[in-house]
Amino acid sequence: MGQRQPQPPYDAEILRGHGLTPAEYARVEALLGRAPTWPELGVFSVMWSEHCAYKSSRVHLKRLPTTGPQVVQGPGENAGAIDGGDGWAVVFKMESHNHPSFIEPYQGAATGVGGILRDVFTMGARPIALLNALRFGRPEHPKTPHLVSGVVAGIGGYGNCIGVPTVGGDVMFDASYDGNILVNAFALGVAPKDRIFLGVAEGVGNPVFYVGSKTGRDGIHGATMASEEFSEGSEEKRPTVQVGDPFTEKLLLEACLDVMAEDILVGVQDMGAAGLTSSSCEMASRAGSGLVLHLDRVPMREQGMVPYELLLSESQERMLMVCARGKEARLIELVSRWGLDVCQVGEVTETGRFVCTWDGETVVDVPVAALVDEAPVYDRPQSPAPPAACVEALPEPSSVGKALLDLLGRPTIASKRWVYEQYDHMVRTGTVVRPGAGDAAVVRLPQTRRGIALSVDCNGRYCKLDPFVGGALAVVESALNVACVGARPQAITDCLNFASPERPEVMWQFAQAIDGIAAACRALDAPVVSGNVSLYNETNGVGIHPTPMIGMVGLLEDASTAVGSAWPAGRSLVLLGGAMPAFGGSEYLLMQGHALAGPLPDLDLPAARALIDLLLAAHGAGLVEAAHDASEGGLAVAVAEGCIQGDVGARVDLGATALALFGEAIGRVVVATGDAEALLARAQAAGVPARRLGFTGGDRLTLAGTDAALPVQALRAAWEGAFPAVVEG
Amino acid sequence: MKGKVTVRLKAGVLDVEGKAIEGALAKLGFNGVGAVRVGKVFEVELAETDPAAAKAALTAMAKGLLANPVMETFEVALEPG
Amino acid sequence: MKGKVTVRLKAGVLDVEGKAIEGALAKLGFNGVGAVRVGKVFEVELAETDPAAAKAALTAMAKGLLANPVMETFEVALEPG
Amino acid sequence: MRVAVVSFPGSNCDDDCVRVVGEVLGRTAYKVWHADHDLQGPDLVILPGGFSYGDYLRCGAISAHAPIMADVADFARRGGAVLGICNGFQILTEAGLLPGALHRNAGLHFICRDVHLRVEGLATPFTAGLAGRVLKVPVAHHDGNYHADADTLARLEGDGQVVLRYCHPDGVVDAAANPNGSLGHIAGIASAAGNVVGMMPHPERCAEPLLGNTDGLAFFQAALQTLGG
Ligand SMILES: Nc1ncnc2c1ncn2[C@@H]1O[C@H](COP(=O)(O)OP(=O)(O)O)[C@@H](O)[C@H]1O
Ligand SMILES: [Mg+2]
Repeated sequence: MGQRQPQPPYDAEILRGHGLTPAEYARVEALLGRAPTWPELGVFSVMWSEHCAYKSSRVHLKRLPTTGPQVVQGPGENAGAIDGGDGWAVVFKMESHNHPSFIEPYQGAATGVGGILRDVFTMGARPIALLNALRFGRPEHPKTPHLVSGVVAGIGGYGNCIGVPTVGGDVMFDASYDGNILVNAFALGVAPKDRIFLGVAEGVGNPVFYVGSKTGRDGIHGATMASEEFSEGSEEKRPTVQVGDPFTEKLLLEACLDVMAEDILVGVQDMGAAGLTSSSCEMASRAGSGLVLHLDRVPMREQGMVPYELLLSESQERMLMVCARGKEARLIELVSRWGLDVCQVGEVTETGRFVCTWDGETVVDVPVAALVDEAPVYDRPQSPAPPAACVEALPEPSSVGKALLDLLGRPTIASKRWVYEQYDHMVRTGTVVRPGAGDAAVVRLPQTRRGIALSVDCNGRYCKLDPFVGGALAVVESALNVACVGARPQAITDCLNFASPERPEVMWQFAQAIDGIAAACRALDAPVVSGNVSLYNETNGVGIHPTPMIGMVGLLEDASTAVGSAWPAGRSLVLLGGAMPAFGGSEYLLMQGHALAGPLPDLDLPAARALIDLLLAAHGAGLVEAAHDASEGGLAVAVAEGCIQGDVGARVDLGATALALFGEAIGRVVVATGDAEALLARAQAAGVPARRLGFTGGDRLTLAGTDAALPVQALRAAWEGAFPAVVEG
Repeated sequence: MKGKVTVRLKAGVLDVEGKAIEGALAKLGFNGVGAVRVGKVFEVELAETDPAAAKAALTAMAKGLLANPVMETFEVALEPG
Repeated sequence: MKGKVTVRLKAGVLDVEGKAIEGALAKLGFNGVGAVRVGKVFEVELAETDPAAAKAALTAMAKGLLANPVMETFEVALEPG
Repeated sequence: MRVAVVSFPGSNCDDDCVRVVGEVLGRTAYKVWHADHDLQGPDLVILPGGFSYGDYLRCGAISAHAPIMADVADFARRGGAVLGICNGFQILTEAGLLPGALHRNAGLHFICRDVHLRVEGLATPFTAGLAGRVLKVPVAHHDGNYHADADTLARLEGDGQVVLRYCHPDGVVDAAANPNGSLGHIAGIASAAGNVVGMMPHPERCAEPLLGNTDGLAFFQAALQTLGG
């Protein structure tokens, strides 16, 4: 091959560089009966990485509920799918791009969006909505403004250009993310239910095609990088950054959908992390087949590339397609119309082996099963984290009005307008509830009257205090958000962001969070259809709060009935749900300068279920004109946000203590209604605690029993001003 | 004094814009055009009159703001005159 | 042969990016920075070997595509070597 | 009315325009491929929004050279009605079918939000009968900052070619209502003859009750009236 490359035996340094332990490497040799070639070592390294093999998480993920009548495609494929009605499948998934975004915020976030979109259109679905969940360090951390601007610009840059609306998301700030930000991107698409495409390499002799951008040296070892914790040096190491090209992805999207409209493909998979290697191995594994790739045929961007690089490159905007024999010419014709590279790089074989050749010489010859089924699985040791300290009481604020304004100005609570106005959230003319307008976004299901509601949520502080309760509350909150707009929660995708699984405490958090999520999903009949795990989110031994992000999807029969969270004037405000607020993990606690402490808000899953059912029944009866769940900042903040959005005042009695006003609980919704009596009667019949809070009207928010009588304008100034101040100083 | 900072993408980094321009030039009938790479020039007016100090300032600006060290390289120069 | 087309905003056109950079440089503590103007450089590989013809081709590319005469001026040069 | 909507590589709003004309207004709308030379006898040509060629180089610069643009120019020269929306407006200026240029927003960010527009100037196929109206329409762009040299600007103003300006809900035009810093708070202009119009805001995004706003329909209805049902 003309290029010098390392030969076996490989030294410890090389193996470490490939993320393989001595025991794992011994297993590779045992499976092969020989030492791996250099490209084979690369292939094992990525296929056995945490990112591809889920080696620390797999034993736990099994405990998540994944079935239900609504599920069309559960976990295991490129994305999950549920039945959207009227012959449609709704396809969605969420994925992390945390480490790349910390190194290069614009490109890291952009390629995160590109990757999750490919997961969705690989299934034959046209993407119609994007969400993003972001976690940054302290607002005053010197890196935060740069990271926020770069990530937001990158998400917008990609989604806007490809023409998929970014309709919602979530942003929180916490010191635990100072050295490890989280960038989780969610994409949702729709496909005819009977035309979903899977990543299978079936049919011996079928040609394998490479479609899309040329391969360069981008992000080589990205997948192993994503599985390693940061150390002091890694900012300097700076691996070649993957650059996103949304324009090419738009062409790829249209070309794929053109191809998928005809009977040409047997299977298809995007080249995501670990590129050509993982896409081909996973497709062969699912079909129980083998695959031969002629690497010298891969379209290359740079000169002098070698098999190792071609196999590991993470160049973006590429797809691998298995074509039905006889349809090759049509495939080439359809793709070429979009000006993209398309070429046959291999065939499906019956050998069960992954074989790569280079100028006729075999450079990789490995059983697919060794790469996929034999990948290590660890049930890593766990040890419970010590229980968090609890605050007995916090001082009452000297002025409730001032405390409320201060809370509204906390970047985690403040308006995210600065973010979502940089995202095109209206392209495709399907956005019924825009970001900032409701508790969940609503987009229409094309060609029907139906609507799809979406929300992403997770409070890492709650998860840090108790990962079981925190995980369950994330599911409950996302379900409540979806129910607030009037949609029935259907299913979730998750993105499980944790620190190093090699620390028993983290592993315990992970296992607990899974159990909490599973319990909530069961209680709410919302199974998990897809997801992603991101481990090793820690720097120099300091980990992030456990952050199992939940993306909930719900459905409305009639999208035009969706309601927002802006209070109309002259209505009653009614509180539904009796969850008991607490100071633990609350924004109020931290605002007092207190360290993170318990006790956590209540978790009562049957009560959450009853609340959701009540909300939907009341919505169906026309009793809900606007609804907003109380989350960060508590009840007073929830009422104030509805006032700001509706540009109307209110006079309410929320109680006069800091706990009643600012304590947090997940499981409380404020509803604006024209018929409070009827709503209260329904609540009583359903066994859901409810009470009248007051009325909307005028131009100030008055909290009975306190000094707070604040002009809505003042509330707005505090709430709208905080986020730009973080980023723009 | 007037200085100039030229910022270019590092060699291995995909130049998406350059690629699109290559395609457009070919379609417009320009033959024999190979790779196109796009960079930026920042022309900065400086109060500084000492050339060495001016160059040092430009380098600091490039490192601190104008270039992204993860993906880009830069070059500083002083304008004659 | 390698050519270079440098494109700049015309003098009267407000350079919004340049203005933002001025502000950012000041915030970073760079004193004595006057106006900042941002331009683009296109580095083009050419099969052409005759310098005059290469310059003519670059000029045609600039006029036809790379620069917008409403807002921009351009300059062409050949890279030494 | 037959409406041709041109699809360039990277056009994102072509389907949205087809939908308004076809499904909301019940007229004929069809897409035309940038590389073809056939407009198929339209009464109206729309250059839609999006990121043709990724907005690389300059927005609209590469598309302005697409084969179909020769046909669009021809159609316009013969008096045909042409509407460029957002990226379509950028393409029209790059192709020289409208004067001036659109550059980076003064705030340097992409901006997606509702704005208000005051309709004025000469009667174009898209604004006839709307003069004096204030309409709420969303913008979604990174480069909507209109620029022209002083002479061109004076001519545009003098001849009534400025047809849309950013304003407050009450119609007052000032810098606070201008989302992108464009000269004269210009949101849309027309050719001297009035048949070619470019606008940054997206009327096709607010033409259905489900989307909470139908102000954008006014432009399409004006076209229906002027171009004969
Ligand atoms: N990263 C983001 N991208 C897009 N929209 C966002 C993002 N973060 C927040 N939003 C939107 O801002 C609004 C308020 O968000 P948030 O403060 O999380 O609401 P709540 O606390 O009521 O759940 C929602 O509509 C949400 O979708
Ligand atoms: Mg929230």
